[in-house]
Amino acid sequence: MENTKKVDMSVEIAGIKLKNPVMTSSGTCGYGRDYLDIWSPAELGAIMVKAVSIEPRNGNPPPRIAEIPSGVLNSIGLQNPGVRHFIETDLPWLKSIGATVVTNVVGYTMDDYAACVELLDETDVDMIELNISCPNVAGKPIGADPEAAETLTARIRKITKKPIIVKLSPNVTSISDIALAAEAGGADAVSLINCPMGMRINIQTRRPMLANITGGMSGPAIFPLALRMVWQTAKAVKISVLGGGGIVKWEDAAEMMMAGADAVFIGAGLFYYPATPLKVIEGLEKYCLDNNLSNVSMITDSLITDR
Amino acid sequence: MENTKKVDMSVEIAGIKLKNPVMTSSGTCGYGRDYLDIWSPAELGAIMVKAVSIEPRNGNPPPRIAEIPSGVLNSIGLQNPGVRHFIETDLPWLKSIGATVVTNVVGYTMDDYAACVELLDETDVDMIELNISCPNVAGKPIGADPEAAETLTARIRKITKKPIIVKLSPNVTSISDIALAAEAGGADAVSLINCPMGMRINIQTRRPMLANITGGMSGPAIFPLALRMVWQTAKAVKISVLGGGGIVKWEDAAEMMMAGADAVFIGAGLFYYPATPLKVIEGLEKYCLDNNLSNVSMITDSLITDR
Amino acid sequence: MLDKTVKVIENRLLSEKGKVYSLKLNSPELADGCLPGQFFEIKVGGNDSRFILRRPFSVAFCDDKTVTIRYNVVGAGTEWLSRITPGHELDVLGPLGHGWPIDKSKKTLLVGGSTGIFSVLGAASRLGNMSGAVLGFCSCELVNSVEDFEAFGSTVSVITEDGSSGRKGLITELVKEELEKIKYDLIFVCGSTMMMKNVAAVVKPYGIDCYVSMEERMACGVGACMGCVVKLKSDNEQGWEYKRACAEGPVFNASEVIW
Amino acid sequence: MLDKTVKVIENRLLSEKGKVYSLKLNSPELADGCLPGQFFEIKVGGNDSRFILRRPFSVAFCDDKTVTIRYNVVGAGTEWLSRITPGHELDVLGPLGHGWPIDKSKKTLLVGGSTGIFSVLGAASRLGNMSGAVLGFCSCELVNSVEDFEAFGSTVSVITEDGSSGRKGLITELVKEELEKIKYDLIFVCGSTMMMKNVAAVVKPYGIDCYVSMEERMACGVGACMGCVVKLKSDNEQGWEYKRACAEGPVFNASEVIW
Ligand SMILES: Cc1cc2nc3c(=O)[nH]c(=O)nc-3n(C[C@H](O)[C@H](O)[C@H](O)COP(=O)(O)OP(=O)(O)OC[C@H]3O[C@@H](n4cnc5c(N)ncnc54)[C@H](O)[C@@H]3O)c2cc1C
Ligand SMILES: Cc1cc2nc3c(=O)[nH]c(=O)nc-3n(C[C@H](O)[C@H](O)[C@H](O)COP(=O)(O)OP(=O)(O)OC[C@H]3O[C@@H](n4cnc5c(N)ncnc54)[C@H](O)[C@@H]3O)c2cc1C
Ligand SMILES: Cc1cc2nc3c(=O)[nH]c(=O)nc-3n(C[C@H](O)[C@H](O)[C@H](O)COP(=O)(O)O)c2cc1C
Ligand SMILES: Cc1cc2nc3c(=O)[nH]c(=O)nc-3n(C[C@H](O)[C@H](O)[C@H](O)COP(=O)(O)O)c2cc1C
Ligand code: FES
Ligand code: FES
Repeated sequence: MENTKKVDMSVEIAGIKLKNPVMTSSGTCGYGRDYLDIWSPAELGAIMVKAVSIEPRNGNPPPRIAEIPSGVLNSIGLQNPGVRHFIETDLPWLKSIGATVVTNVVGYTMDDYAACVELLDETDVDMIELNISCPNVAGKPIGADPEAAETLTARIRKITKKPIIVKLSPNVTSISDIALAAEAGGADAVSLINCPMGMRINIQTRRPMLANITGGMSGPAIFPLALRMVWQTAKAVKISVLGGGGIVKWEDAAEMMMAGADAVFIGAGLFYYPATPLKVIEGLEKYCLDNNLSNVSMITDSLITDR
Repeated sequence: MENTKKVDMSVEIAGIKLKNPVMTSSGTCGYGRDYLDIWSPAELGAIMVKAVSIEPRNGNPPPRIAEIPSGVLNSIGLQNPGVRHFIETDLPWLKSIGATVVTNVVGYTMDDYAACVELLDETDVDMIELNISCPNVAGKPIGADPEAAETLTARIRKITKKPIIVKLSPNVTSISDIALAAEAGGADAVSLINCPMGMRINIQTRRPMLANITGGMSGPAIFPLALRMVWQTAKAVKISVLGGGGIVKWEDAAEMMMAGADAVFIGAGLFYYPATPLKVIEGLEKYCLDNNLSNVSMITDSLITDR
Repeated sequence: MLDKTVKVIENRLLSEKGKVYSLKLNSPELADGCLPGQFFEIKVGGNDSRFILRRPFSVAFCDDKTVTIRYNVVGAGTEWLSRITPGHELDVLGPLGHGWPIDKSKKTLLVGGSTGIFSVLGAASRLGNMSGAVLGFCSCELVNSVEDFEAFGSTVSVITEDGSSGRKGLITELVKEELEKIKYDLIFVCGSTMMMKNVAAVVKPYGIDCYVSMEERMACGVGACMGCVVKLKSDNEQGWEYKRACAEGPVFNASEVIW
Repeated sequence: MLDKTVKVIENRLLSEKGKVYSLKLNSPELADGCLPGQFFEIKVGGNDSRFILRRPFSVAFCDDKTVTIRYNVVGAGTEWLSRITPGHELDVLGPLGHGWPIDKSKKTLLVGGSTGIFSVLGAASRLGNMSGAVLGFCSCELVNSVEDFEAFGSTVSVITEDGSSGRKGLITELVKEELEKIKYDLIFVCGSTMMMKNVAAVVKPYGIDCYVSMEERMACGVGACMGCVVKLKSDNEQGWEYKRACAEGPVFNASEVIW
């Protein structure tokens, strides 16, 4: 339609307009200050900050990081200074520099989640992401149980009018079932995938490489798994889908959007090249120009499956 | 105990003595003839042949193979010439050269599995491996449903006295629950993991790289996932555990055994280096020598988890 | 079939823009009994690479001691290969598959499209002046190996889609003209599936035996994984079956292929 | 902190058996303001590599235009690095973390074990004759960089666990003797966690300020991932907290560390 050769890079997620479809994922970009020399959170579609909980958490003992083929294994254990600290220090700063902020929330119990969101509801945070993948919540993780996922989402829905994103765990038989449950509970979007659980052993010491024994996999190794899950989920739900897992270059982001993601998030890609989000934004823009797409969102769901 | 510096490389799985703990995995080594210039099935602990079904199967349309970071994506779709053909041609040959043979069996229905096993029961095949990961069996795969897994195993248990191995799918919330169900149904061993489901898109054509859209991931990318699942499963069950997924070198096999595998299987590692199984056997033997282990099975479960 | 670590003697750029390289490997063992139309699986990427799959390449030609393959840089694996310098070693599995049904008494038309020319170059190396070659490329920068066909005794015509070298047009036209001009007994075709399908259709009315080399995506390359199948006519109930390009092929009689 | 693609000027083997290399990088920008005890995250493996994590290395020393790091080959990443030749480029992120609290008016004892010597070498490069160095190695083949400490003005004692070079024994003995001999105002220690713990214990009775550099496993290297934490005393309720080696460290006051 347009005659100018400009690409509209903005996308709309749950009624919120993002500058572009590229976010940095929770737990890999802190609270936005650590990569300032390379990029500002204001340049991103949104920053998904490290999980916050109602009380500060110590996290797991070190070592917390191990290498895996084409990826990283981590067991941070959700160390964070607590939601109040975030609201007092990081959030005002992030908003002051013009960032769109997604706050990742965890709890041991549903009450924990609720308490956190009550506090966040009174702030100018843009979206709330419920991290239901944490495996430590009352035995079976909420993220593996559609009923629990729906119950939690519905409860949070009553507390806040802010957009709710439910972050899905890949460690399930059917991720789209959990996505549908989140949708039924009133979520505005789902984000996926969180880390598949993995393990490594040091054969010299015969001990696990992580003090916590198992940890979450991230990086290119999980990309095909994430892509499949995003595709299945995008087909199943009507709400927005934020896709990530193993994205390290713009081509990966394009695949993720073609599979149905409305926006993408980058985690381990930051460890590889801190400037990855900027390169991905640039690459997607160029792809649109080369393919005469006026809006980046036209990539979403453009997969052709009939042969 | 022994004074000689020889390592006993044999292991016992479900009452069957294997020459060594290294097998080649179903679907990656055909029916044993294709790598003859490099290794003979008789050199292996056992050969796990390509799945057979009661009737021949065409499998999926090509392309069936795509590359993923540190791995391979495949959608063969269980093409095979049928169990009768196997019994008439390949099995007698395999036995004649002295191979220990594990026959991987698939079906669309439980009746299919039963029909196959009835025929195999009358042969001198060494073990039967029930591939319950196939996602096409009546909607929900048997491998994702503990009840169905137990029912199938119990039914097959009645048909044959041969050792039954149940091959587990990683595309589940709790793989150890399925393993426990197989054990309850009377399985002698579980083997894991089959391929996690993944996907790739060619962004030039905007089409899936596989005609079947999704496919199974294999190779080093899935190793940490497989290791975690083998560890969880070995802790849960009393029966033998055959561990594989992403093994490409002896160190990987050692990790897998430390995590609890009684024997290991190698799939995509054959594509990388066809001689991988021989190198793994050699490497494990050297590890035992270096660490004064008289029997290779002493590696199994030797992980130290207390700090 | 052997899996050998062999020394690179030469890895020479043939065509700047097209990024076509000629790779000469020192290995009497691999050269021994290796036939035109067969291929090798070469391990790409160093020890630390993310590549698990080897890359298949046709035998371009060989002598007693060396095997030469030629390749276009099209992706990360061939890009890596192009950076290998003489003296370094590569892991090479082969020779694999069944090659062209070469008959030195038969006048043979070789039809090659882009990287498909390397497989028919192998046939040219054995046929002396009994072959004619029709080579198609997208544009002139990609044109390569013509001298080699000629040196083996083949008469060559080149066509490019954009007319930047040789004739402009599609390879099927040139094949037709060639068949009208000279009486061929046999035809070997290697190129994209679409090209081979079209050439086979053009050739059919002439009733000449036509063989095609199906370069499917491969995993094992040895027949073990069923990854590389081609749909072929069969006398089974359904009338067709999937056969392995790496084992029963890559060369098939065009009349058997269900395109 | 910058992420730069920089040229390798030199990648020299210092000690054959120990596989210790000295890597000199051409980058005025990275050299600018880079302090001893800080570190860089270097991308290892080519474009096709399976490595996603960068590798952290201490600044050994630098001048206006170049940064030198030194490293032991201990695994696949450093093995790859050792094969890089001058003229090639590396992706280098840094300088990162907080370095040694250098005070040129204070007589400083530098204690280094194996690869830990590189971090204290950085301190030596700034302290002139105000430093003494005690370096521990497993055995003689690993001994390296002694001349460099001396060139910077440091007096060096070496101890090896097997006595194959310098004294035989553990580094703690030598530290104790050194402290009895000379009055030091400050102590910097870098080595394995166990070594640093033991040295800190030996040093404690002397009441001298002791700093240690905690080389934890890292992912981001910039403070974003919480991957590299160290357990430190704190005035919070529980009396301790995990702090990031890459951001608050890697140098910490030994008295704060909970070993
Ligand atoms: C039997 C056989 C013989 C071959 N002989 C030659 C040869 O002599 N010279 C030569 O240059 N190439 C040949 N090829 C193709 C060659 O194997 C691929 O170009 C190569 O594997 C690409 O590797 P890559 O990592 O550079 O590209 P990738 O990143 O893997 O792929 C880049 C592009 O190449 C395409 N491609 C990859 N593999 C194949 C394939 N098997 N067939 C067709 N397209 C493919 C992909 O679809 C993609 O568009 C042959 C293939 C087969 C199966
Ligand atoms: C802040 C910091 C500064 C460092 N400075 C130097 C230096 O100046 N020179 C130098 O040679 N090394 C230094 N190291 C250690 C160096 O980072 C590792 O040796 C390197 O990452 C190993 O990479 P690799 O791929 O070769 O080995 P890998 O295959 O990753 O590991 C091989 C072995 O090295 C050990 N290892 C890996 N990473 C670390 C680590 N971070 N700390 C301790 N052990 C590790 C592993 O446990 C394993 O046993 C430093 C580490 C940190 C955190
Ligand atoms: C070090 C690290 C910490 C993480 N912490 C969180 C977290 O606090 N909350 C969360 O929802 N996901 C967390 N994740 C998961 C990531 O947000 C992301 O979903 C996952 O890593 C897959 O994406 P990637 O492959 O791009 O990293 C963490 C991942 C890593 C690597
Ligand atoms: C090409 C291919 C075909 C396979 N076919 C089968 C099969 O027929 N039956 C089965 O149980 N598993 C099959 N598998 C799964 C493997 O046996 C193995 O469980 C899996 O690939 C993980 O191991 P790997 O990473 O070592 O390959 C197949 C895998 C591949 C790559
Ligand atoms: S590539 Fe494995 S059968 Fe052909
Ligand atoms: S390595 Fe990421 S916080 Fe230190």
